[in-house]
Amino acid sequence: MSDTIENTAAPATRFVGSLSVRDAGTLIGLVAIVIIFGLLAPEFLSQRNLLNILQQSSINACLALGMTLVIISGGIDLSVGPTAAIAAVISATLLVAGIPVPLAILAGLGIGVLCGLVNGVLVAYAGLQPFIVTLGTLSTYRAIALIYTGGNPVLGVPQGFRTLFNGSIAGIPNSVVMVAVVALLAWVLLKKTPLGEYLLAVGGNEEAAYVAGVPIAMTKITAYVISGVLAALASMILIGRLGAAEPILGNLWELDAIAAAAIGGASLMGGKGSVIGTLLGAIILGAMRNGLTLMNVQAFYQLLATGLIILVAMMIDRVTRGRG
Amino acid sequence: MSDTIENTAAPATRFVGSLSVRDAGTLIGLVAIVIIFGLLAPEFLSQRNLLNILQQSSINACLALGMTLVIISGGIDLSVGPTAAIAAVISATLLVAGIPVPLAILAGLGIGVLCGLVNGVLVAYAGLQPFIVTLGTLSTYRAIALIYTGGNPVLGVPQGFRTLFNGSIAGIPNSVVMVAVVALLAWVLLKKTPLGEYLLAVGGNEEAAYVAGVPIAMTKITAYVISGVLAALASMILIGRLGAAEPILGNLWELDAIAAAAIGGASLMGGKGSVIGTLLGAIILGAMRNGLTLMNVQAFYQLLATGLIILVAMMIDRVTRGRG
Amino acid sequence: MAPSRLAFEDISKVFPGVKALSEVSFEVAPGEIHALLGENGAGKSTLLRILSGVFRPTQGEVKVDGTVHHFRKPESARQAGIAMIHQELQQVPHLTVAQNMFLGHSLTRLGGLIVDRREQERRAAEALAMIDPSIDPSAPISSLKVAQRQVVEIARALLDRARIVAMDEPTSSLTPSEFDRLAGIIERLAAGGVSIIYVSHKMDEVFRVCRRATVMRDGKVVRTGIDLRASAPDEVIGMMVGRELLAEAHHSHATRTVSVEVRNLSTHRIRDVSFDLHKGEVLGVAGLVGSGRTELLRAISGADRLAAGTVKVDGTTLALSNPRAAIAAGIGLLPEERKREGIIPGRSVTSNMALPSMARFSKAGIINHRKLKRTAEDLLTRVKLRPFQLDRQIKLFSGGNQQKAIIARWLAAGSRILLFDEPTRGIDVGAKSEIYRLIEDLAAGGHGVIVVSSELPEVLRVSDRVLVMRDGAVAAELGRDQMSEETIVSHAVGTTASRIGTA
Amino acid sequence: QDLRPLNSDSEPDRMDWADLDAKLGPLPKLADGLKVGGVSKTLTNEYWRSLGEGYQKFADKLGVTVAYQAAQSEGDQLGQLTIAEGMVTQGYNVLLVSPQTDANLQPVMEQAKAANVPVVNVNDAVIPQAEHYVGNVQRDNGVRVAKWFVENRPNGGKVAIIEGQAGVYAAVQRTSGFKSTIEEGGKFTVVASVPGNWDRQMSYDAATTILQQHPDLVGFYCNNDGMALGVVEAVKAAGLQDKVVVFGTDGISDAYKSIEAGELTGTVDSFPVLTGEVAMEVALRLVAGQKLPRVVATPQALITKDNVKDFQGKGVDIRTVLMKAAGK
Ligand SMILES: Nc1ncnc2c1ncn2[C@@H]1O[C@H](COP(=O)(O)OP(=O)(O)OP(=O)(O)O)[C@@H](O)[C@H]1O
Ligand SMILES: Nc1ncnc2c1ncn2[C@@H]1O[C@H](COP(=O)(O)OP(=O)(O)OP(=O)(O)O)[C@@H](O)[C@H]1O
Ligand SMILES: O[C@@H]1[C@H](O)[C@H](O)CO[C@H]1O
Ligand SMILES: [Mg+2]
Ligand SMILES: [Mg+2]
Repeated sequence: MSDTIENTAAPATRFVGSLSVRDAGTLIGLVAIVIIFGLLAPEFLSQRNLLNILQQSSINACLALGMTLVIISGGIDLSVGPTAAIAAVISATLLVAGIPVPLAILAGLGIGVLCGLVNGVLVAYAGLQPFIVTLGTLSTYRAIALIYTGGNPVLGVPQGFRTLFNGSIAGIPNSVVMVAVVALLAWVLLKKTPLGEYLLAVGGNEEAAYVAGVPIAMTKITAYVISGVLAALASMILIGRLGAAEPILGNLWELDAIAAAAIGGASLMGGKGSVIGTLLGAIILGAMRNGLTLMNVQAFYQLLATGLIILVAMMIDRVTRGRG
Repeated sequence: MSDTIENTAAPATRFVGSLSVRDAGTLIGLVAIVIIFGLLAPEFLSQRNLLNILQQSSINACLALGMTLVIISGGIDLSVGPTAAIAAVISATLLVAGIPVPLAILAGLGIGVLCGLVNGVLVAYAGLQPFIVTLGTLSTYRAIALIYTGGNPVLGVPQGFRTLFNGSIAGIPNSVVMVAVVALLAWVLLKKTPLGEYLLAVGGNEEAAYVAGVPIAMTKITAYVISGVLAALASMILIGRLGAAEPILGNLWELDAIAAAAIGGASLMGGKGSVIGTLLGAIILGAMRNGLTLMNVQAFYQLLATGLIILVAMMIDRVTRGRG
Repeated sequence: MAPSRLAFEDISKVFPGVKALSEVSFEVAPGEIHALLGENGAGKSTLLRILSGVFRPTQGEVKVDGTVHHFRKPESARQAGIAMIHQELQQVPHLTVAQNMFLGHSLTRLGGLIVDRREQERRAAEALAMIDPSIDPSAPISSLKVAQRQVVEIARALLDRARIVAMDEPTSSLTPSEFDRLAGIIERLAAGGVSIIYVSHKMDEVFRVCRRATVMRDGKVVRTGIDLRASAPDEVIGMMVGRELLAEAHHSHATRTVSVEVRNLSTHRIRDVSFDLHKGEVLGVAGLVGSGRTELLRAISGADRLAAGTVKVDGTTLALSNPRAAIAAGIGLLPEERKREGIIPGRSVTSNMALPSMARFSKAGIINHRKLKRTAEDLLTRVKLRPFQLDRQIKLFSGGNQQKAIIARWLAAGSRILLFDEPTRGIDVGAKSEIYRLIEDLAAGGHGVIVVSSELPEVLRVSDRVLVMRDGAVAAELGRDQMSEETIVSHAVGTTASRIGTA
Repeated sequence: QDLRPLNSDSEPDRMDWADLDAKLGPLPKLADGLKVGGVSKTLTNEYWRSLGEGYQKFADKLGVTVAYQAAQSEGDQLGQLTIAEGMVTQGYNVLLVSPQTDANLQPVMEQAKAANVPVVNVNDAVIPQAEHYVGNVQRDNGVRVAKWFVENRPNGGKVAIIEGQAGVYAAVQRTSGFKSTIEEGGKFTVVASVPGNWDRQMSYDAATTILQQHPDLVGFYCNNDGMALGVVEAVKAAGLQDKVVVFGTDGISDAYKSIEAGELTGTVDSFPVLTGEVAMEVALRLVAGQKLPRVVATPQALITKDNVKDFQGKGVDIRTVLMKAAGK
C-alpha cells in the first residue's frame, strides 16, 4: 500500500520531446537486452538482423497499439487473435476468388471493425466486464473462423497482395513502415485529439468523465473498434508473409500484445499507457525471441527466459519509473 | 454509464440464508442449462451423468475458488495451470520413488504454497501488476515443470494415492467431496473471518484498507498462496484420475477458472465475488461441456456455444443482478 | 502550560516537486481541543497523515507523551493511541457499516478465527447512536448517504478510546444538528483527557469547540498557541490567508429574463419539482441531508434519468438523456463528490479543465494546445489556482484547488447555467470568499447559478432567492426579504405549513 | 492393470495393417445398430479431420454409426477426457481415441473396461495401459527424413529442426528420431532445434532468424506440415529456395500441393485417411469378438517430388499403392 501512497507522490510525468521518463525506462530495458544478446550472439547486431527483429515485432506491435488504447480506456481485448483470424480468412477467400486487392483489404479491415464493434457494444452498452466479454468473443470469433473455413487454411494469396504487405522499400520492410505509420497515428490520437483525452478520462475515472460530458460509450467502442481494425491489419501482414490464411492464426496473440503494452507502461487499471512505450515493449519481446533463437536455446529454456524476462522487464520498469 | 450511477443507489444486497440475489441469478442460469440439455439429451439427467458433471467440474471448481479469492483481492492468477503442473510432477516423482502418500501430498501442496508465494510477493512487495506477474510466472513455472521432467510424463502413480483422490464414498466421488469441503472452508473464510474482510477491503478500496490498518501485503500474498495450494490440490485430483503427472498438464486452466468466477459474480475490478456463485459458475461450464458432448456437437460448434454461453450467462447475470 | 500530550518537532515533508511541510513544530496538551487552521494546501492533512502513520516525514519527529515515535504504518500510530478521521471517506463499498468500522481490528471469537459480527454491530450501534441512531450497522456502507458515511467515520474513531483524536474536516458533509452532537462528544472526550486536533474551514465550528489554535500557511506554522477565546475570527482568518478578508455584501444581478424553466421534474429521488431560473440570478437550494438537492442538480444536468417533467433552456426543451445534452445547452455541474465525480486524478489540471470542451479547443480534430494553454492560464488565474502548475496531475492538488479547476472547467466550456453542489465543501475561508466572488461575477455576467449548500450562511450570502427542499419536493420558495436561517430550517424540517410558490 | 506399459514403436505383439485380411480373414458379420465413438485431438488440423474421414468411410460401407468429436485445441486435455467419458456413458460400443497426452485419457480406459467397451488408441500419444494401438511409428517420421539427408546430401552440412509444442509426444519422438539418425554419421550438425508450437507464424520467424545466422544451411525438418509451409515461405523470402530443403510431416493436402509446385521438398505422409480406415476395421473386428495383436502398424512414406505422382492424382488408390509397397 505504501506504493499507492508513494505513487501519489510520483514525479509528474515530464516529457523530453515526447519521450517520457517512463518510456525512457522501457528504452533502457531494450538497450540492456540488445547489449546482452549482442555480446552473446554477434550476429544479433547485424543490420539485417535488427531489421529482422523490427519485422518480426511488427505484428505484435500493431496489435499492441490497439490493445494499449483499449487498456487506457479501462478495458482489455482478449479477442484480437480470433478477430485477426476471421479477417484473414475472409480477405484471403476474397483474394483467391479474384476480388481486387484493395477491396479484399477493405473487407478484412471491415471485419476488424465489426468484431471490435461487437466487443465495444457489449462492454459499453450491456455494461459487461471487458475481460469476460472478450473471453466470450475469443471463443466465438475463433469458432466463426473455423466454421467458415471448415478448419482449412486458405492458400494461394496472390502475389500483388503479398508484395504489398511483405515487400520492402529501400530495404525497410513494408510492414515496419506500416506499423510505424499506425504508431504515429495512435500517438497523435492519444496526445493531440479529443478522443485521446476521452480515452484517458474514461479509463482514469469513468464517473467523472460521464459528468463532464464525455461520450463514454462512443469512446469505449472506438477503442475496441481500433483494436479490431489493427488486429485485422496485423493479420494482413501475416498472410502477406505466409501466403496463407489459417483459421487458427493468432493463437495467444492477446497475451503478447498485453505483455508489450504492460512492459511499455500501460496500467491494466486504465487511464495510463504510452504509444512509444508499447512499441518499445513489442520490440523487447521480439528481440528476445529472436536472440533466443539465434542462440539456439532449447524450447523449455526459451519458455523460461520469456517468463523471466517479462518479470525482469516489469521490475526494471518499476524501479526506473516509480510504478509499473 | 447510467449503470454506475444506478449501481450506487442499487438496493442493498440482501441474503436469503447465504444465497444472495446474485447467486440466485447464477442458479437460475444453471437450472436453465440443465433443463435445456435434459430436454435435448435425456441421458443428461441420469444420476450417473449428473455425478459425472460434478466430478468433471471439480478440478475447475477447485481452481476457481482460489481464483475467486485472488480476484476479490483485486488481483488475478494466470499461473494456476503451470503451478498445478509443477506440483503434479513433483508429487508424482516422489510417489514413484516410494515416498509415503501423505508426504508426497504435502510436498505437492508445498509447491503450491511456494508458487503462490512468489506471485504474491511480486504483486504485494514489488508492486507489479498481477496480470503481468502471473503472465510471467505462467511461462516460468511451465518451463520449470518441463525442465524438471525433461518433458516426459511421470507414470506409475501408486494405487493408494489414486484411490484417495479418485475413489468414491457412497457413490459420491471423493474429488467432489474434497472440493465441497474446500468450498465450505472458502465460504467460511470469506464470510466469517477477518481475512475474508481484508480480502474484500483490499480489493474494494486499498487505500481505505491501508489506513484502517489492514495488512495489505499479507492479505494479497495469502490470496495467491491459497490459489497456489488449490491449484496443487486440483493437480492431485487430476493425477489421481489419470494415474500419471504430465509437465504440460493444466494448459489453459486459468481461463476456465476466471470464467467460472466471473459467471459466478466476481468482479475483475476487485472487492466482489462469491464462493457459491463461483461453484455454480464452474458447474455451469462443466454441464455445458458435458451436454454439448452428449449431443455430439462438433468441436467448432462447441467452441461457438462456449463463447456464446459465456456472453449470455453474463448478460442474464447483468439483468438479474443489476450489474455484472 | 500542562506537559504536552503531543508534540510535532521540526516536521518537514517533501513530495517530489512540492515541499508540503517545512519545520512544523507545535504542541497539544492533554485534554486540549486544538484547532489546526490554514488555507487549502497549507499542509494540514499532510501533517495529520504523518501523525497517523500514513506518511513518513522527510524530517522531524512526533512525540506522544514525551516518547518519540516513527510510525511506519497506520497500525503503529493506532497502537500509540492515535485515532484519525480522514478528510476523504476511507470506506470499502462491499462491507457493512460495522465491518468498515472494525476493519483492521475485527472483534473475533473462537480464538480470533471468526469475526463476531453481532458484537461488532452492537458496539457500532452504540458509537453511531451518539450522532445518528438511524444508521443501521448491518447495512452495506454503499447504501448510505455521504453525510451518514461521514458519521460512520467519526463513530469509527470513537471506538478506539484513543489518547489523541485527529479530525480532518469531520463535518464537511454534516448538518448543524449533527455538528451539535459531535461538539458534545468532543467536549466529553476532552474532559476525559483525550486531546483533539480539529481541522475545519468552518470558522464558527472552530470557535465553538476549540480552545487553542495553530495556523499554518504554505507548509509552515504561522503562529501556534493562539487562544481562541481571546481572538476575533477576522484576526485568525487574517493569519491564515495573510491578508484581510472583507465581508462583502450581497449584490443581486438577477434579471427578469427566464433562462431555465424546470417543470414537474421527477426522478427516482425527486418529486414534481418546478421553478424558473433567471439570467443573472443566483438561486440557492437548501434542505436537510437527503432532501433531494443533489438529485435535483443531477436531473437538470442530465446525469440522472428523468421519470417525468421537462427542463427548458431559453425556451427550448432539452432532450436530457445524458450530461452532454445539458452541457450543449450551456449547463455545467460542479458535482458534490469531487473525488468520485469531479476529477480525473491522473490527468493534468489543464486536461481536467478542458475535458467537456475539447471540441472547442480543436481544429480539424486536433487539439490546439497553444490555445488550450492560453485559456487555462487565463481561467486558472481567474480562479486563483495554487500552486499555479497547469501540467501537474490534479490529484496532487488540495481539494479546494481541485474545486477551482472544476469551476474553471465550466467557464472554459462557456456554460451559462452553473449548478454548484456544495461548492465550498472542504474549502478554506479565503478560497471560499473567492468562490463567492466568482459566483457573483458569473451572475453579473448574465449567468444563471444554482447553489446547493448545507451551510445556511453560505446560502444566505450568495442567493437572490432560495428553494427549500423536503423529501424530494420543493417545500418553499423564499425571496431575499424572506430568507433567514430560521425560516429555511423550519421549512426544511416541515414545522411550517409550507406553500409552493413565491410568497 | 497388469499390462506391460505399451511402447507402440517396439511392441513385439504387432501386425502390419496389410496383413489384417490375410491373418484374420474377412470382417465377421456385425450386429445391427453399432455405435462407434471417435475422440480426436483437434479438428483445427487437417490431419485429424482426415483421420475422421477414414473412420467414416469405412463405417459407411458397413452401415455403422460413427460420432467423431474433438477437443477444442491440442492443449485441451480435460475437454478431451470429458468427451471420451461422455461416450462411455452413452453406451458406444467401441472407442477410437487419439489422446492429447500419454495420460489424459487414462480414466476412460478404466471406465471403458468396466463397461466392457474396447478402446483403440489411434496414433500419437500412447496410453501405457492401451490394449490396442493402431498407428505409425512417430520416431520413424524423423528417421525417414534424416535418411533422405544422408542419401541425398552426402557432404553433410548444417540442418535445423522446427519442433512442435514443447513436451508433446509426437513432437518429442519425431525430433529425437531425426536428430539421432542424422547425427550418427557425424557429417551433419543440427545447428538449431527450436520451438514452432505447431504455429506457422512462429516457425516462419524462427526460420528467418536461423537462415540469416546460417545462410549455408542445408535444410529444415519440421514436426508438421503447417509449420513446414511457414518455413518454406521464410526460405523463399530469404531467396534460398534452391539451396535449402524443407521437410514436413503428416502429408496434408496443402503439403502435396506445395511439393507439386516445387516448394516443399517433402513430407512424411502417415496416410491419415487410410489409418482411420484401418483403425475402424480393427475396432469392428474387436467388437465382433476377434483377437488381435496389441499393435497394428499403419504405413508411412516419405513423399517427395519424385514419388508424389504415385500417391496423388486421378485414379490413384492409396490403399492399393500401399498394399503393393507392403509387398502384398
Ligand atoms: N501525495 C501527495 N503527493 C504530492 N503532493 C501532495 C500529496 N499530498 C499533498 N500534497 C501537496 O502538499 C500540499 C499540502 O496539502 P494538504 O492536503 O496537506 O493541504 P491541506 O491543508 O489539508 O488542504 P485542504 O484544506 O484543502 O485539505 C499541497 O500543495 C498538496 O498539493
Ligand atoms: N444510495 C442511496 N440509497 C438509498 N437512498 C438514497 C441513496 N442516495 C440518496 N438516497 C435518498 O434519496 C433522497 C434524496 O437524496 P439526495 O442525495 O438528493 O439529498 P441531498 O439533499 O442532496 O443531500 P446531501 O446534502 O447529502 O447531498 C433521500 O431520501 C436519500 O435518503
Ligand atoms: O502429431 C500430431 C499430428 O500428427 C500432426 O503432426 C499435428 O500435430 C499433432 O497433433
Ligand atoms: Mg486537507
Ligand atoms: Mg447533496
